Amino acid sequence: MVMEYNFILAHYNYWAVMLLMAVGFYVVVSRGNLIKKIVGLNMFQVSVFMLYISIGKVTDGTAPILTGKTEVFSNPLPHVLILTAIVVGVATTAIGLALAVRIHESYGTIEEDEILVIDRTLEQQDARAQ
Amino acid sequence: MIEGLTPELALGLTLLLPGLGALVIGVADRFPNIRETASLLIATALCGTVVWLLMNYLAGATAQLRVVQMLPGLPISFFVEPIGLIFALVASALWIVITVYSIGYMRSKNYPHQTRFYICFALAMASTMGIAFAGNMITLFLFYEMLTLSTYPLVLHHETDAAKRGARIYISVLLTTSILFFLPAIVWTWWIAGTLDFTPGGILTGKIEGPQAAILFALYLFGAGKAALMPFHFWLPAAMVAPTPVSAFLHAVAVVKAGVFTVLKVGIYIFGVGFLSETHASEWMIWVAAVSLIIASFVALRKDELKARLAYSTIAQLAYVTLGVSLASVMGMVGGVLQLVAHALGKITLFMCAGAIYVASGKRNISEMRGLGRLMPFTFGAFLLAALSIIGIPPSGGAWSKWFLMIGAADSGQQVMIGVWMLSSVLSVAYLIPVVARGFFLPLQGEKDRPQPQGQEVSTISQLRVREAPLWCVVPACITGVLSVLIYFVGPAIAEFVLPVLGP
Amino acid sequence: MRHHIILRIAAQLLIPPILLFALYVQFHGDFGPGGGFQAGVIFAAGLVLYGLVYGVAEIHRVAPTHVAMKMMAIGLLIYIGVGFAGLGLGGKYLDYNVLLHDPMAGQHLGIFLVELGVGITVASTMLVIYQCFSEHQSRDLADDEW
Amino acid sequence: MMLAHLPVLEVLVPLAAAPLCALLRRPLLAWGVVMASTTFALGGSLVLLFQVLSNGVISYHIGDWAPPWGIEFRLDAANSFVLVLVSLVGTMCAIYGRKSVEREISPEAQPLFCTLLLLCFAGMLGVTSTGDAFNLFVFLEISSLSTYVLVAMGASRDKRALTAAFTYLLVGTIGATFYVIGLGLVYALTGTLNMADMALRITDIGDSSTLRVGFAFIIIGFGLKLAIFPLHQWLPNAYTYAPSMVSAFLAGTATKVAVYASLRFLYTVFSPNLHFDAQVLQTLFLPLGLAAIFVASGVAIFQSNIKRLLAYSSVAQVGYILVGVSFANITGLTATFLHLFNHAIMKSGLLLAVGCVVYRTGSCSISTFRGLGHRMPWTMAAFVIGGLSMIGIPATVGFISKWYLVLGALERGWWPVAFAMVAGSLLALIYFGRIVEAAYLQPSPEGNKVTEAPLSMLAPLWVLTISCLALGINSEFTVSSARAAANALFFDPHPGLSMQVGP
Repeated sequence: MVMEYNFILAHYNYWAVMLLMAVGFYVVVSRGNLIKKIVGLNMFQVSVFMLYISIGKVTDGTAPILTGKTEVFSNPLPHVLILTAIVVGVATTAIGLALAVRIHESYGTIEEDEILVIDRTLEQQDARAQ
Repeated sequence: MIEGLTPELALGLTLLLPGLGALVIGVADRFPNIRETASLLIATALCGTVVWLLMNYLAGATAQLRVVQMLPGLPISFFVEPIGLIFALVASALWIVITVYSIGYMRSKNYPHQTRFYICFALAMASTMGIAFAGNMITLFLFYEMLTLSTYPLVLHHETDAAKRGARIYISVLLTTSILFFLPAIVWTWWIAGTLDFTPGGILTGKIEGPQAAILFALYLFGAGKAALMPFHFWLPAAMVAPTPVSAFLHAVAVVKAGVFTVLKVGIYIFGVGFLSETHASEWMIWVAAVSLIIASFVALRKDELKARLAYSTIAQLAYVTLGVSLASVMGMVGGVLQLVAHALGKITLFMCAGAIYVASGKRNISEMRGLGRLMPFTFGAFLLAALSIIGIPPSGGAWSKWFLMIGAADSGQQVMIGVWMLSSVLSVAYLIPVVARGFFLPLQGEKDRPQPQGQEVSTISQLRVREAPLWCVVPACITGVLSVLIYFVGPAIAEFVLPVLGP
Repeated sequence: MRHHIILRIAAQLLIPPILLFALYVQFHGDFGPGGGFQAGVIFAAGLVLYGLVYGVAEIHRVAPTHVAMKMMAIGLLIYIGVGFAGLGLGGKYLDYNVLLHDPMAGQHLGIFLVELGVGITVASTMLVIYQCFSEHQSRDLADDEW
Repeated sequence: MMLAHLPVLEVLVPLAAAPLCALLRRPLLAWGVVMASTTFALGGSLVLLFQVLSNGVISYHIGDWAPPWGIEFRLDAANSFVLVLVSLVGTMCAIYGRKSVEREISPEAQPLFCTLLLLCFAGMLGVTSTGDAFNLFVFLEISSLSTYVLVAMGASRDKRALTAAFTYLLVGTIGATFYVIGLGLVYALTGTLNMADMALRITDIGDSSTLRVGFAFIIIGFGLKLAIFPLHQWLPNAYTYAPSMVSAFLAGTATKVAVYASLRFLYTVFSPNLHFDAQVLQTLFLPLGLAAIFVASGVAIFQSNIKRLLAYSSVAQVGYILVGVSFANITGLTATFLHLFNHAIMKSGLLLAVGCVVYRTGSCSISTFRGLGHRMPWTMAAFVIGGLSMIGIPATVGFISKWYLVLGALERGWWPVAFAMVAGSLLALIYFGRIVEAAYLQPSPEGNKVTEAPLSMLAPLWVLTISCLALGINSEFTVSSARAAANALFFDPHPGLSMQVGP
């Protein structure tokens, strides 16, 4: 029992990541508002950033600069990777928001169910044009 | 011999000439006379080339041609062998006849899109030549599909709703069977045998056995949907919407013959007669073919439209070939080859006659053809000759094929089949002869039905304005009609010719 | 925003240090934490703050979108150009050692230029994103809506 | 000098050309840059392929940092083949694009369109050439992000492009993020990002639950990107409403690159020797592939928008590719690579033909195809050939693919699968039959003055169509390259570290 408790505690970063990931994913799937979807997507992505950053941390580790005093180094690579991933995330968010704005302009709404109704009427118009 | 013409070159020419023809016809779109002269010239040249190849072959010079590697280890290749030569000869000779006939028919009917018609005809002929001289299964398959595609516009020619429906059935059945059964069969063969070259004695010996061989054989037979084995026969009646020259061409020369030719090739060069009879791989197909044969004959009996009746007759007659191959005996195969020749001549005549009757009188149904024979004696005479050949009464071409098939059946111990043939012969008498009999012996339609105006003697004949069909239509029919009888005298020679490749 | 004197003054005080800090992060990047990405974002944040406080029209005047878009491309071209320079001087792509006669100096120059390119691109991209979105606003917000 | 740096120039020239386009004002100049750089990429990829086929693996170390620390561009037969595919389709679409895009996008936006196109193109080339797993993610996102915008640019014709792009963005980002999660787990376990190095360490580690979870995330991530059957919902709309030229470009390349990437992971990083890897192939890819073939083809039959029809057909074709992968034998893998290539040629050709119709008529519903057989004979002839190829008629590339797929199924003894595949291709007969009948048999509407598409659009269309025929009649080049690609993945999971084994 104690073992399991320790196991759970020792992996707290993974639990946090999983929780965030699940929440973010759930928001993307369940919310009809496009902006909320993007927020969810961001949470989802951030959870992954956390995963990388947390596994890059080494207890008592320092920055990998050779000074001759320390022997334990944290791995800088995950942080660098995540820097790139953050940039990608920002770009994604920007495009997503831009699309949401354009959708709002042409559909007059950013609620998914209302957009679907409009799309369906458009499809029926197409079918009638045949 | 012609200077500079090697057998290889001639072999290439047989494939290129029709293609060239299509090109010339396309260019001469605006000039019907040039277009049709070109068609005729190309057809004649093609037939000449095939005859030249035949003479060379008889003199001992074979030819082989490898073009490109379609798949690694599987080139597109051609070679000259007896059965292919016979098929090519029949097809190219009949192409001349059918071209002459088409010119008469199409002009008298004044159909649109005649250029497209002749182009597709030439392309179909090129595909037929490719099938005839294919050196391996993949080449045959390639041209088999080309034939399907190039004849699709022909079936569709009228572009009416009925034509669309017919063409749709035509192409979907042929493509479906070929892709669903034929292609897997070929891949399977390639996988187990490592080759697809047509080899006398077959390539499968020792590579496959038992029920698997039977399944593979069935895949080939059903896959060659052009052979119209039941239950994949219904494209044939559906394709009847095409103009008569097309029907004649499809049913007698190119398409169905390509189907049964494929079946023959599979039986002889892929499985091999010996292998087939050892494994009994083809035994159950005998029954499929026999059932197909009998049912088709009965259906033919019930059809009133002449072309539909002929179509079902074709299904029955093609089943003869399938049956002959399935018997897995040398004589059965010989019978199949002879049937291919005899039926081609006979059926083309019957169709041309049907077309001639339609051109002259506008009648399609047999019940309306009473007495027409007396007005169109040549047409009905040719019809009678061809009918005799189809039925198999000596001395006509069909007699030999039936004879060899029966010997084949006896050889492989399938005496029941002899009974089947007798039954089917009786049936074919029943569905073919009444047409002629009505034509010659019953009074003209209208002689009795029409209330005669009192005190006036009006000739119903002049009323109907029925005369013999145009010369362009009748002469080809008469020629092939006579040929279908004369073929009787070369039957044994053909048998001699093909025997060497059938194995011991 | 004209009446929000506190905000305006605070912004006036804040913006120059923000921009300066961005430059520090940019050019100190190869010695300490920092680099083009961070510097670019900080620099853009300063400009965005300016735009927020002084209005959309003003930020367009100070940093026109079309210029910013050019800068995006130019920054990227600097980055790729450094890589090609390495190629041209006989090294591999993005090989800084060959940029100058001394490999150490080459490394410095290479990373400096690359980070500069990144910084320019990131800053101008963030700015363009802000400008594009703010353009879509139909009216300026009234004071009491803040 | 040039030749030694070709692996990286291949990606960098389009990548450098992209910002250059953004600086240009004139659409014509921008298109010139696009054409020049794609053509360069095509030539370069061919050179690379021949180099790889004759000399073996090429490895390029960026910044002269040796792998596994530095980023490595590693070209073996598998990815250089995919490079040829992507750059061929890209070049043809670029040549075609100038006229086509002129109609659909305003002149001011065209240089930016070119920028995005080149970014997308370079991203795909990068995904294909890189040997570094994280670099792959970056390139994947470069191409995906630009793809979302390219799709959204169809909004000038139809606003549904916006929602299509949005859905695509959500799905694509989730897919990419899944990949990053999986990669993070594998990285945590192996401590390396170089794929070849990763493969070695995974072999040492053997089975572990972290590895399994990472594997699952990676495969599902790519599954979203390549529109594996139940995850394909984003694809039809994205292809339908994107500008014609973008549809053609994406159909030929986007899913293909994702398939390549997942193959790289299935075979190189995780080798099928791992128990769970082989299991995925059979229990996941096979049924999903077959389901895709039948469901997507079935849906395609009922579409009246031709672009949407072709999009569903693409989903079905991905099904074929997955079935080929699931055979897990060398023939199946050869078939997969062949079909990647062949499908790219024919589907891009078909969509380019549809693009010609859209250019002239402004619509791509089946009713606008009425009578086009006589009005746009060249376009429709190319369309018919493409359709025949999709059905699998011999003398087209579709037949070659089908041949190897059936052969692969037979080698596994999977009879029903072989039949299911050929039966599935018959569904294509139905939906292409409908279009062909409309084009050739129905009269064109009254007063229809549609004429043939301009030459600059017909030329690339016919290049693809003729290669569809030529490579169908003589398949030596494609089959030998595909076989080399399959060998590279199948027998040589750790290229450069083990001896080359071949049949």
